[in-house]
Amino acid sequence: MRARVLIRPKAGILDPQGVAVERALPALGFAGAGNVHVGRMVELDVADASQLEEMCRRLLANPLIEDYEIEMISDAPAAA
Amino acid sequence: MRARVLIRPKAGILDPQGVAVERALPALGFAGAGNVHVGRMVELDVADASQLEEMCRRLLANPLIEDYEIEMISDAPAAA
Amino acid sequence: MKLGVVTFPGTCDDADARIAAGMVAEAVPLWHRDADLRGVDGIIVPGGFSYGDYLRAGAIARFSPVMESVVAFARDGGPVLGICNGFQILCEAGLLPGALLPNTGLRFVCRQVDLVVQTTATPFTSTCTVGQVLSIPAKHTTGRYFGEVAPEQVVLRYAHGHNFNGSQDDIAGVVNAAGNVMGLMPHPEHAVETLTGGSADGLALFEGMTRVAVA
Amino acid sequence: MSPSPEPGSDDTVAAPGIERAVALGLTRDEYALVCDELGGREPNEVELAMFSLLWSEHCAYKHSKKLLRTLPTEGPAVVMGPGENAGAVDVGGGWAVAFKVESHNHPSAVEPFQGAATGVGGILRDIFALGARPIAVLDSLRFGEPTSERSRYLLDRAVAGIGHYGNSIGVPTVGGEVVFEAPYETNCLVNAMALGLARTEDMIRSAAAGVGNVLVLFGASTGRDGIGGASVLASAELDAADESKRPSVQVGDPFEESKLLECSLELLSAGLLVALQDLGAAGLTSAASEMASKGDVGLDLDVGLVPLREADMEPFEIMVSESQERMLCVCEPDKVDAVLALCEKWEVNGTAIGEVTATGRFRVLRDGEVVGDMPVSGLVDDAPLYDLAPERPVAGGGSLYPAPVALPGLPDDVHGVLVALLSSPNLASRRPLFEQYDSIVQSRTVRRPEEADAAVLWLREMGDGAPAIATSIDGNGRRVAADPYWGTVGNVLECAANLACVGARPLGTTNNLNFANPEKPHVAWQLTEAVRGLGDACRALDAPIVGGNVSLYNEGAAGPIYPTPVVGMVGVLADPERAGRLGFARDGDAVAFVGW
Ligand SMILES: Nc1ncnc2c1ncn2[C@@H]1O[C@H](COP(=O)(O)OP(=O)(O)O)[C@@H](O)[C@H]1O
Repeated sequence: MRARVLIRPKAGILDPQGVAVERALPALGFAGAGNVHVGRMVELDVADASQLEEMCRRLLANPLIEDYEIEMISDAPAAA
Repeated sequence: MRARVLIRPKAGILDPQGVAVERALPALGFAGAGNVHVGRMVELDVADASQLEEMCRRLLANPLIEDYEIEMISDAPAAA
Repeated sequence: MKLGVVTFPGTCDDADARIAAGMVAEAVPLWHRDADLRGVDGIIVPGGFSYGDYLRAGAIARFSPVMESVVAFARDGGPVLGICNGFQILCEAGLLPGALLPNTGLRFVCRQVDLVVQTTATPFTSTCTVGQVLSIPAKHTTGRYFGEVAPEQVVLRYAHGHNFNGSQDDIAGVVNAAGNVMGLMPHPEHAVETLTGGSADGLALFEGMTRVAVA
Repeated sequence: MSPSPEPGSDDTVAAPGIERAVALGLTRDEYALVCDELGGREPNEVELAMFSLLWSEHCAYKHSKKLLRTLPTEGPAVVMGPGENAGAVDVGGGWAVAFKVESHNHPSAVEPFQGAATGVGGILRDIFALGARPIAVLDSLRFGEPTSERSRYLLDRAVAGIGHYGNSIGVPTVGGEVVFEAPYETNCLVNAMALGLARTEDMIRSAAAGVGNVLVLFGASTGRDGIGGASVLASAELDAADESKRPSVQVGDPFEESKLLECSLELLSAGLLVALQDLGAAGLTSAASEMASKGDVGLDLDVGLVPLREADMEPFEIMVSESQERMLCVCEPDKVDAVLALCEKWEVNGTAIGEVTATGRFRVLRDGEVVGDMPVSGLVDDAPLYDLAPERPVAGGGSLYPAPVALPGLPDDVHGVLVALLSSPNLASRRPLFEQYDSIVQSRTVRRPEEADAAVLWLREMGDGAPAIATSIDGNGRRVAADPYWGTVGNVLECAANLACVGARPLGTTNNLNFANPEKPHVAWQLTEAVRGLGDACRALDAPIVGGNVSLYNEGAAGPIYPTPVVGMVGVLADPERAGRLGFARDGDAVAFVGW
């Protein structure tokens, strides 16, 4: 099974990467973009999807500063 | 409209972060995880979704070493 | 008196920490795969880029065998000092409150900074005076302190104008509630001799550490 | 997948042929010479890939070797001269400092962050391949005018890349220079220099020796990085989808390199190695054949044993891959287990991939089957060398370069002029750049950036009374363009003066010759004159050249770069406490002006 974990900075914590992107866009001629946040994405094959929650809590995210969201992408292992 | 851009290392490009996570998981007692890749995620409100493609090419991703994928999350602007 | 200095793959300020520790005690190298603490009286978790800082600074290192022993040692009241990456690891391991976030400028910065001592009620600062200014270099990309921490747990703050990373309330270093585990982003081990350090102000923290360690 | 050809036999898959050879950069005459080396037959894919790389300008120095032979390379302090992975000078007490500068201009123009980062990674491997622990990095950078958005982007990302690699691996970046001038707009220069410290008796060379000894590859796995050029070989099956599978950008992993560094030094101190070599440009091809050539031996190397990042790689791809963070060593057969155990300790892959033979031939196998068979001497030593056809540009023939940007509207009061100068891009403070570099790790930096004209590093490993070394890197393309001989002499003198300002006497010099297309007569003249100036100045200073690098064909859409020799020097000072510094130290001190 292939899973995707999306990890975002918690609301209320300054996200300087998001700010930097938001500032850069108008300079490149893209108007109207806002509320930009930059996070991480981890994609992986797992044998046991029930472990994902704990993997996130213990390793992939730091719950103090980050929220995470788990998505299953496929039930069959993905190709390399 | 709120969009999400998923950015990953191109196939064949070294992904040292993915390798590091893959090596760490068994030590934490998570067996059976593999093919781990770490990428970035950018979420943003846009006024004109047709600009996303170019935003990715010019700013959000580095097309030489990264692939990107655009998902629309909602048609209404998301809350902060 | 033995001070252990932990080395993970990717640690790079371990030799420097051993030099500093060696000025006040016997420095003992500790290897990440080895749970044996070799009878040390205090532990330094040094700076660098353990596991390349991949995923999140300190996230992977904290699961090593040596860290299990360090956590037990700290819970038993042994003095532990985490510097830079070591601070990040101690936070990830739950020994210290809070977390370190990317600098607001998003860049690595290497700069001599002034730190103001907030309390001398910790072993580490027991040889200092409140309000004393220490000139110590800092160098990191992920040093913006964020967390819920009691005021008396804040040991060091950046002097006015020296908080380049955007840390909450200018916090540069904190201790745990018990007072025996301290973490700071700047590098006291790079301020122990005037020839290479610009100042020797950092030595005080190592000296302080040996005082409890004796007890 | 095509069956592996048996070289020389009649049922080989058709040789790629001369057109592919030309696409790979060989001339038709060179192709004929390659066929001669192979006893009259045409090279197969693997052989053509290997010859075209080793006979390239980059590996064979076809246009510069004859000039480089004129440089002074000997002196009492020289421990290792040009030809090894880096040069080295004696700093007393049985210790040596190894150093070298190298360019990563093209990769940095394509992808500045990774290009600059892997440039640092590559020069560091050159240093620890000698058994020296890297102690410092310096960088010399050139971009177009900062009014150009592209130049600012390149600067920003290149500096970030250098910092990323050096900071992560724990080697201080202690000095450098940044220059902005129009001729570098489409062809930036990113040169990196590294220094290392070793006990002289522990230094190791790269010559493979001992028939039956084992070749061990260790470090990162091998992927398709940097195969870009050679991919024309596979063009039979090359469609757009495959093309994207052959990224030409190499991605650096300083974490892997820090393990590789510690592992290499421990392998050497345990006395397990006969020879050690890093993998740089041209990957396994160049590392293995140079080790064989220096040791006057042959090699059998099985690409089927090489750990791959992507399973379906062709033998030629494995041989030319430029994947970073890999080393190749030779050890005796009964030491292989100990070598692999140390690799395991440092969490790096280690794999025996071949052995030293007495045949004088480089045989490439895949799973035991021969897929390439070439004479080592032909690969390494027989590349044709070319004479330059230098011609001094005629006076009054017009400038070869765009006119330099003048400082606009200088005010007429001294204060105003000073402010205008200090805020001009080529003079303004470099602090925002060098603050992105860790300049103090390893606790040896006695003079950091901005504290003196040269960086000063204390060699504390040498024990009581340990001396310090001073190091500096300098270039001045515009002056060399104006007068290649005197410009280069001035360049060397500036570097030496920087050392003198901290109280150090030069011991040795390294250099990187960044020039445009040497087949053009005026460029050939610039190169010839610059090398003459470099040699004369180094002779006069008793600071022989112990190593260096040549980067030719630096021309962009906007024309050629300025001829830019970059000079790096290392000197010694007995008492680090007495190192000079910049800046007026005390009220009332006298100020003197020395020189002409
Ligand atoms: N690219 C760079 N990398 C590291 N240090 C640099 C770089 N550029 C400049 N520096 C440092 O900044 C300081 C000032 O640089 P510069 O203005 O070029 O002075 P100088 O004329 O003495 O070379 C020096 O210490 C120099 O080593």
